[in-house]
Amino acid sequence: MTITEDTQHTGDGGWRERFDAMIAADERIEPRDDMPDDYRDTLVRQIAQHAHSEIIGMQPEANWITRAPSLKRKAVLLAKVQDEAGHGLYLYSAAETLGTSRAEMLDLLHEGRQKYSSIFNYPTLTWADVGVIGWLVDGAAITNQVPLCRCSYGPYARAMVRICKEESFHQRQGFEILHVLARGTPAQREMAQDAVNRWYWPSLMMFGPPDAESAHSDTSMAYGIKRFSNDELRQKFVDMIVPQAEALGLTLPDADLVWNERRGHYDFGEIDWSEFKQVLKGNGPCNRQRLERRRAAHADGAWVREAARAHAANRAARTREEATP
Amino acid sequence: MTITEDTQHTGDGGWRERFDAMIAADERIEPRDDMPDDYRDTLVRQIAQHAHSEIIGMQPEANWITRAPSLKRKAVLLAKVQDEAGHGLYLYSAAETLGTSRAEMLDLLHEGRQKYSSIFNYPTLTWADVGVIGWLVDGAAITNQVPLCRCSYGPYARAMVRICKEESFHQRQGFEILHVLARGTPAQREMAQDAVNRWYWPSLMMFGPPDAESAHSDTSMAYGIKRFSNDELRQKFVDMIVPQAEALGLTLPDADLVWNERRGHYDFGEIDWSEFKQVLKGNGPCNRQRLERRRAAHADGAWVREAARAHAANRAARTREEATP
Amino acid sequence: DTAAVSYLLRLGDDALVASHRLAELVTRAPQLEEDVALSNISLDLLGQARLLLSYAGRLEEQLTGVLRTEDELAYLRDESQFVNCRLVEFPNTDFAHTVARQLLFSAYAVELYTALGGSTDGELAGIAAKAVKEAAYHRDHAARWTVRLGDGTGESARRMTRALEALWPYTAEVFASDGVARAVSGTGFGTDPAGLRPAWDAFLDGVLAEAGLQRPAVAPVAGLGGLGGRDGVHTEPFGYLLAEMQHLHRSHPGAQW
Amino acid sequence: DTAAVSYLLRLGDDALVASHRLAELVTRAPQLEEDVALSNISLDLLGQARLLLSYAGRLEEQLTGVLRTEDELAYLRDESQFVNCRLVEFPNTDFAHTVARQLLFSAYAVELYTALGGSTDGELAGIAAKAVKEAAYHRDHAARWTVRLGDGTGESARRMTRALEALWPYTAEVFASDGVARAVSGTGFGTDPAGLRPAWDAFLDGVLAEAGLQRPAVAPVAGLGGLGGRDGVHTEPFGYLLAEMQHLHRSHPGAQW
Repeated sequence: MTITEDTQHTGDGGWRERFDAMIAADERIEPRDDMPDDYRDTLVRQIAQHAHSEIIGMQPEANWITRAPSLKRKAVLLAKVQDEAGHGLYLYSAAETLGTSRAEMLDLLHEGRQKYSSIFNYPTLTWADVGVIGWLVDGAAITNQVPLCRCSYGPYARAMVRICKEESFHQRQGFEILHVLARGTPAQREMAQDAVNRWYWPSLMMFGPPDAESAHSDTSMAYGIKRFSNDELRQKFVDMIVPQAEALGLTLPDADLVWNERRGHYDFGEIDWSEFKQVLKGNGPCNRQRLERRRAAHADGAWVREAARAHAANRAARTREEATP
Repeated sequence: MTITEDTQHTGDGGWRERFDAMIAADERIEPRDDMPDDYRDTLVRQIAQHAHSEIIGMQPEANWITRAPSLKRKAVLLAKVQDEAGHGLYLYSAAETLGTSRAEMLDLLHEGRQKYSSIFNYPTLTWADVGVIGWLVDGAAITNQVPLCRCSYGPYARAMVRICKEESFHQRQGFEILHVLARGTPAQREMAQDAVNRWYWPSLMMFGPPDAESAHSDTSMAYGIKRFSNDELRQKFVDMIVPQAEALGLTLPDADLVWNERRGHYDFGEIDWSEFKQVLKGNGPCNRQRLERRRAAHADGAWVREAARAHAANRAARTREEATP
Repeated sequence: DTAAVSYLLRLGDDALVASHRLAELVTRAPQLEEDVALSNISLDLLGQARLLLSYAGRLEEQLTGVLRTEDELAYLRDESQFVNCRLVEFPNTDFAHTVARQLLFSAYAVELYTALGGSTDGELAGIAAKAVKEAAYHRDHAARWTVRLGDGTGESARRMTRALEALWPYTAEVFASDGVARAVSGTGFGTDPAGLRPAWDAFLDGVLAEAGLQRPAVAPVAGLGGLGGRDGVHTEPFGYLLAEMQHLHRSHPGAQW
Repeated sequence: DTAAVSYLLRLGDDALVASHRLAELVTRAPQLEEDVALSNISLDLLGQARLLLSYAGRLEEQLTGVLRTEDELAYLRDESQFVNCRLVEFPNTDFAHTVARQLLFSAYAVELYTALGGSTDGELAGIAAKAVKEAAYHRDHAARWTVRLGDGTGESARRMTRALEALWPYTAEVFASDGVARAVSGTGFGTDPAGLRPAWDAFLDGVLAEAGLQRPAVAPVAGLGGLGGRDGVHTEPFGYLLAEMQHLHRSHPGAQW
């Protein structure tokens, strides 16, 4: 079911010139504006994937809510996961302005026809993983998303402003968890280092394949959706986390990590893209688990959603009856 | 579905005299023998209830298998619960010799139309409860069941011989658990005493209402199914556990418990029969939970049992095909 | 005094356990809006639990000279030392059970914190002033779902009926008066829950009528010599809840988080 | 030597965790005969775990001078110190998942303990001689159910197929060779699991053919830099299993039971 069935442009033939001019002038496209089909398609795909990532991304962290080691940390984590559900809601709404309903996008997710960020196919095995997700995974997400606050599509750009603000808060909380662990008992320190070891490389993969192999970047760049290339963002992220790791007293598991004076950036090791591709193909440690949890929640909730619809209909019918003299 | 549809007696009119003579001579009635309908009904009801008690009785103990505090205790408990499932199997078989199928009896249990021992409607809240169930609950069961080894119905009597042997082993294991706890840390000792406090009165109720109010006892006595009255058995039990509690160094929560030199028995306090009746009526702390677990296991297993039947039919069909030239 | 400490522990444990059961549902709700709502309610309850348990610990310290923090109270007590009512322990068997538990509990919480707004103890009155607003939202959320499910489909009405029947026997315990309740009521520190029942009953009758549901005709849970959650006598599922909640904390004795 | 200790811990943890998952099902089986059978298999595996972990503890003591008992190893190690394969951690999603897990694992165990019957270590050879008979019964039980479900109804075949697809990606890890495997294989203490795969494959092919099921066309689980259960890197459900298993023991440090 598609919310707007009419994807025709307004009769006026000059819309394409106006659209291109707006993009060139770095102005915001709004839902009422005419836009090329490939712009709409690219945006819907990207926003839906982003929304799916928020809701699937709740799972690895929710895995530790009931087991959080202090009530304060439990409250912070619960609030964070709630924020992610909220981000999912904004993003589905932003995508709906482009004419695709949330139900439709969820169906595509459940059928495995739309993706979510591959990072969430890794398990959270210890409490330290919660810290590392905040620090590295949210850190990478922010690096990716800050430029999206200037994205050419208004509703998406505005959603990203709000999301980025909350994400940077989450990143600090993750850093803080690790900071305490790194200064804690030997077991806590080991837990923190082990989590960093497991998440470092997957977090570098979050920026997607190297620029040479990236499929969608050209269109996205031309349309002002994407502002930096995968490799540029990845470099920005590495440059950010290296001093943070030093501050934590934790080691990033990368023997090739070294400051390159000439480039003014950190060099880093070669990423194992074969692992990335395997996880993307569905063979990661949690792909099946994540999707099954999502599908189960949706299926188990079907009778509830149906009851809510039936009650709304019952109530509407009663109101009409009462209105009848 | 009833296994034997013909409950008519053999043509010969003298069967009733023969039956009464066998009962009088304390001989065993066997499935092939003619028997009065009320004898059969009493037995089916009692054996089915006994079988149901074995399988519902697995639940309070199974509650601690995955959490047992040592691997040795875990193994002993697992073996015990397995024995109970085995007892359920013998008893359903014994009842089936009287013409009622296991499926039929399970349906009656699931519909709440046949009972199980009310003692299993109490929760096992700590590891010490596992010890107390062995010591007091199995102890009461043995007191009830030893006379049933001489019951007039052969298959039931033989099942009871085997069951009593295993039960007395279980009782010793329960005592041993408590013995260790009572000599353990203050928290362990407290756990043991708390469990005894909660289970003492319900275990006295296991012998059923006072003789003056007992509904089935007269028929059962006359037919050589029951050998002692509820109150006689209860007294025998109290006389057994008082010195055992002293050996454990634990207190039975009964201020009226005192040796009565004249009777040669321990006097004990007044039982709160209103509590007993409430639990019997379904308002005990676990009635709903026990029956729901049982029903859920049965319902969740329906597709498995159906698959087993379908496979057996498929295989039989293939065998017939192969046999056809 | 001792009664005040016991009383705060009861309120704190109720909130902590109720919060935990809702937290279990995060990522499992029937729709995304409910993931937000349930985690929000869980978070409110956790906040209440933290204030109440910390305060219980500080009052206890005045008696014993030993301070137990909110974390020591949450993570290092054994099951029999928890004094929450059994109602809040009930598992999320299905969404109807979750709604029923929240309805019965939050309708009580509204009356409770309304009364505690007039506590002679300033700190408790302050906690209550915040909690009563939260509880009103929780109650409204549960009541709206009760009506939706009761007046929804045949299946939803059946499920809601079954859930109410399962939980109702545990409501008597919530309103039971005992020494602690009478003591805090006497000093004006707290309130005797028995006095909250009429308003609760009236509210429930209204919601059930709107939902087209019957008040369940079930007796209070019996047995255990009348002991219950307030005496540290709980339900079997509660032990698993604590195992999950406490395992990590207990695995690292003395660590800071 | 260290490799022997690590090797025994792997075998012991496999048995312990496999036992635990079956123990969870007691009172939940589809019929009473299966309550008996599953608890029986769980008990066999627990017995194996106890022998293997105790022996690992004693061998470790020779290296470190510190003895860890079977209980210390079971109850006081953290998740990352367990070295069981991830296959045995899989929850009992439905009876088909239980059967699939038992089929894949016990078919391996039969080959494993057959090989270990020839261990140069007398104690391990003795354990293996007992375990191989038990594993043969476990394998037979799982194989018969695989055939019943595969050749039963449309639903049972679908469920069995789905279960095999979910678990198969975790079988590669069971047969993976590594330093420990090669070291114990070199001394004749143990065996390199890689060598057990052909016989396992042949057995599975036979059972699947009889059941009318396909060998799942799924890739081994990827990610985590190739680390897995043998490296202490497990699945998310495993943490909950340990919380439940260890909570009581950890709540009473130093107590005897």
